[in-house]
Amino acid sequence: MSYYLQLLLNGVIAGSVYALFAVGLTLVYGVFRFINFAHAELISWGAYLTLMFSSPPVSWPLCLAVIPAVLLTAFIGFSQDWFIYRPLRRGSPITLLIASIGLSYMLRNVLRLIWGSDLMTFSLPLARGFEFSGYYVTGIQLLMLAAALLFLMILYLLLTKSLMGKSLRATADNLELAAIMGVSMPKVSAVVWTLASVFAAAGGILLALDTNLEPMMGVANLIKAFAAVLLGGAGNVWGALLGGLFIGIAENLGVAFFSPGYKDFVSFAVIFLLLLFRPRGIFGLLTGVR
Amino acid sequence: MKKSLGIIICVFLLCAGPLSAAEVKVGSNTPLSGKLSVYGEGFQQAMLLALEEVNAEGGIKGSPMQIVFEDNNSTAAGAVSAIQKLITVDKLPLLFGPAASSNFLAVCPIAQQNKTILIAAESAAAEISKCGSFVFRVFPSDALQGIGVAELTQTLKYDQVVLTYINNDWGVGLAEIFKKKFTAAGGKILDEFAHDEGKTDYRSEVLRIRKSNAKAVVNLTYIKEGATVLKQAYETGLKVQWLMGSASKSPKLVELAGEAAEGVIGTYPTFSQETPQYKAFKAAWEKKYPDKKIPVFGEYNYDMVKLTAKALRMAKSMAPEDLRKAMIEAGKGYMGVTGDKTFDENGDVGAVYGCWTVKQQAIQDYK
Amino acid sequence: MLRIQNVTKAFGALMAVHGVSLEIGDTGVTGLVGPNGSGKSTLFHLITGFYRLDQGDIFFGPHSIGRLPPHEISRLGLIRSFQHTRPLPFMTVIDNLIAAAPGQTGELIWPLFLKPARVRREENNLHEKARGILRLLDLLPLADELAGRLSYGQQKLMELGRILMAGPRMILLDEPTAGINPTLIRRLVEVLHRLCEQGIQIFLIEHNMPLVAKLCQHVFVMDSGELIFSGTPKQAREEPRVIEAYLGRENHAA
Amino acid sequence: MDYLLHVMILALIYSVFAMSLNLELGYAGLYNFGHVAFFGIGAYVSALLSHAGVPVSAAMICALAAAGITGALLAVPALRVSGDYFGIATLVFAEMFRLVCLNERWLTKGPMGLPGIPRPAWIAPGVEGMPAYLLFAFLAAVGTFVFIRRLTGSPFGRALKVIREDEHMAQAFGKNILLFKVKAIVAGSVLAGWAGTLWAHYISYISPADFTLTETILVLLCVVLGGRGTNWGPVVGAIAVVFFGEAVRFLPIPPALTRYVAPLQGIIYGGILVVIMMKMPNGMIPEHRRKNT
Repeated sequence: MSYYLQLLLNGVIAGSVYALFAVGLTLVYGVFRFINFAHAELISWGAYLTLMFSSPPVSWPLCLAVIPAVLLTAFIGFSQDWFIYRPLRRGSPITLLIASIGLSYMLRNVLRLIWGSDLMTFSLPLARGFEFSGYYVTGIQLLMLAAALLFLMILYLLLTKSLMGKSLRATADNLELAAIMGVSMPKVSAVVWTLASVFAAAGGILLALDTNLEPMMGVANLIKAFAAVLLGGAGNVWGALLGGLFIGIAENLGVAFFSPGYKDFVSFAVIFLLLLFRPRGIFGLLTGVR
Repeated sequence: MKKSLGIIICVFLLCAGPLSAAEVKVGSNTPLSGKLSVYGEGFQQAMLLALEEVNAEGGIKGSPMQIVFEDNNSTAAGAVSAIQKLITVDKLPLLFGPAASSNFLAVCPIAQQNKTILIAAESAAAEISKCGSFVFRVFPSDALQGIGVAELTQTLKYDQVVLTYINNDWGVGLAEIFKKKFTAAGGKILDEFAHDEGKTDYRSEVLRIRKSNAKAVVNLTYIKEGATVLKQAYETGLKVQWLMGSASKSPKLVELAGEAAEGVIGTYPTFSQETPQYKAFKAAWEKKYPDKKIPVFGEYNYDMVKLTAKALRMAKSMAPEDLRKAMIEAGKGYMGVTGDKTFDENGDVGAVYGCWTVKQQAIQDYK
Repeated sequence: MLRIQNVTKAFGALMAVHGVSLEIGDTGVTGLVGPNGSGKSTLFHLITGFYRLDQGDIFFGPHSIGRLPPHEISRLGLIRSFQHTRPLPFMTVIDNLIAAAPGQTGELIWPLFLKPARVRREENNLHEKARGILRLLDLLPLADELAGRLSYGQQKLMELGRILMAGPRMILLDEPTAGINPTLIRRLVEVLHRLCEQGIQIFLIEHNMPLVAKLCQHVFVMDSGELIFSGTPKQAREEPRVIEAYLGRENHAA
Repeated sequence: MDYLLHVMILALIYSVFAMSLNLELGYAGLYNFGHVAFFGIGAYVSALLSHAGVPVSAAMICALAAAGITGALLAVPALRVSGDYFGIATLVFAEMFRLVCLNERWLTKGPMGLPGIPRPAWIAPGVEGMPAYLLFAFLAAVGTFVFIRRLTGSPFGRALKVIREDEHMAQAFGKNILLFKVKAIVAGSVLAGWAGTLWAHYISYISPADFTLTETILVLLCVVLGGRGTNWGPVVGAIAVVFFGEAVRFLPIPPALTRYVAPLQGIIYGGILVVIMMKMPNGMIPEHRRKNT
């Protein structure tokens, strides 16, 4: 029994990282209705920039290095929108998708140009996990879980309590209508991109702390993050969290029953089935004919 | 529009055209992008180091040697495109092959049919031996290593192990040979599973190892995956003897896994680090790339280029048959950084299998 | 011809249509009126299968259509329009019409390759038929224009043409005259009369009361999801409940 | 010029692949992000059967059938969801297919892949066979083009476009949209399988690594770049993508910078994609440039 509980615990923690990636995606998807492939690159850039500020010649302590790294990532996210997505917004979502793929290529290769393709690490001292009556959790894992919860909590409050959050949700409901109602689009998109970048960077930094850095680190997690978005219902922040957790738990529990070579298969199969039986996501609503 | 088109065409002609007779060119089909690029960069640096030395020694019969690098995207299709380009556009008679065995297997019939020499510095699959007379490799076949790991496991008196391997051509190929040899000798495999390439979270796999209560785990994997597994096993306090293969023998593993890598034992096609060749190589490397550790298989790539240069100097002409003979001739008794490079009838080299271990955060020979 | 029996549809707590029963014979043009939000369009969606019934049943001729998907209902000859125009803007007007024709052999993959002559013949016939309809609608000069370039009124007419291409026995029109100019309304009325003469039944939602009075032999009035009146337009104008439904709503709004 | 032949064969195979995706994406408006699965099924079935001793031509036909049947089996449940959800369902399906190929080693040899896939009997193996294979691929591409043009220029294609533009309208006019979409997917899958067999017998080696999301993105690119919803679009797009992908090899990068070659190529590749999408959002051959305008 404890075996399964430990698997569950692993799943929850893995899922909370997917959720951090998914939240940014779901905001962008909710408001602009396209899949931002370059979101993966915000994840890696967040991690690499932190590495840059925490290693020579800057050599700031990690908690300080995070600040400029996240700011710069937000700047990248914001310029993505300003220079590329905004001019394309009137086009079809597929055009935006391809443009974001191109952008993803560019950003990833700039990263490789600067830091190379080799693995990097923050070289933190190695720590044994904490043991709670037979269950193991590491500090960083706890940090990941806490960060995911904290960030989502803040986001939730921001979305429901502030005026900005309300206009953001209005935009997610209906872009044109929101524009007519006097929601300032530049403002909304600035907020969306800032939030998306901050979440991506935070997720990337945590992931890098837990394991290591490489240029593909973002892309490797993108499909699952996006599946979490759809599972939760587009634009739904709590949905993204639950979707992420769901995928994390499914794939880790799957290890008990299948070959770990099928680890991804389990999570994909769950996504597939869930899509068929809850076609609009866990929280999605069906819309009627107009 | 027309003007810019003209410029583009000119540019293409310029860079495709200048086959200046003054240079001796060979090609390299290297994974510079895609999932193997983590390794490809190191291979390339080792090759460039060797190249620099060759040219410092006067090049090939007075002309400088040059390597034309083609990226293969780490895919079979990319490797095929790259080799077609190297053979027919650059018209190079001698090529260094792609890294992964699967990619190598995709291109070797093309080289064989074009009578182009193809040399592998790190592709280990046993099947490569069957590729043909124009295919050589300076790296020993997996068949030898699988047996090596099984023997190591038995000498250490572990007759019950968990076997896990990276789910790619290298891991699966090696695992199968290991399993055959190990079970034939009476060993028992408690649990066997593949783990995915490129994941960041292997905690559940580690848990499965823990559940089997094995004392030893044979983990045939790459650096990144290996480091992550070791680290995450360490975090949960799992105490087992890790037995690993050659692909994870890298200072990078120790750098990434830290203390968790302590005590790992692995096999690898060995070569003495006491030879003058190795010491010279190490010194040269540290001089050229002061802040870079020697990459995995870097020594083989270095040897490959040096040996090729020797063969080119010996060759009567650049005709395929002459080059092939020169390769065999150059290999005979050639002592490189990685030992004896005498080719057998399959174009394979033999190997001495040694063991490595991690002690005090450094990779050492295990005795 | 169309018989609706005790049809009910709810969206959550909102009763959009509640226990509506009505019957339309071969009476020509029938109107469906009622204040906004009274459930008229929902009833149309229910009849044509776009919404699923909660309760009750609908019969078209001898067929029970209450549980059929929209395309099967359409194939029985019950064709509808939508409240807003829905042209296929990147197709020409004539293609818009031809696409609406039912039972085209060329829409099946095998005959497309095995019986090309038949497909070609059918296409030619459809082309002729479409031109005929466009002539009737006075749209023939615009046949090769992209549908997106037509005015709103012309698009409405084209949509009527599209419905005619489908070979209807009964037409459901959702506010056919909304937003078009009087000249085009006159043309539309003309066409509707012609269709009645050909024996095609018309059932329409309309807010323009004088037009309803002029056009319809019979009207049904709905309010808050329920049918409150059935009779001639003249009777409807005198019926207190109908007046109350309209005025009450207006007072409330004011 | 074997290299040129090789690039041309690749371009032709990709045109077939792109045309098949265009049938779904361009004409039926179905965002199939798992199209590579059918390419893979075609390749694997054809390769496995010909390894088992079935004549290559028969193996190819079986492969097409297998791709078509799988397409139908996927389409019926996956069409319950629409738009991006359909996209993600198909994407996930393709990954599941790849993982099965990777893990069922008794059948597919897993990551080791299947080497030595034979060519049709009348084409010589290896380099000598390249002109003949080029001809074969050319005929295959022309055949596919003619087939698709007939399909899309017909009432069937017209109905697909109606469905793409307005599903409710199509239903109101008696079109069984589910059936039409299933047919489009089956036809698209068969043709993708066709491209897959052409690929497998040409490259002569396949492994699960050939059928990843990257491949789907590449073919998506061919379609969108060329112009979705047009007959020539995917062909032009495929040729452009393949030739461009090869052309970056010839960029004049000084030897001193060889370490930077791959990232630089990647940056240029990505940059050009972005620029093209910004300047020509509907592709090189936009669909809605009709007569009388």
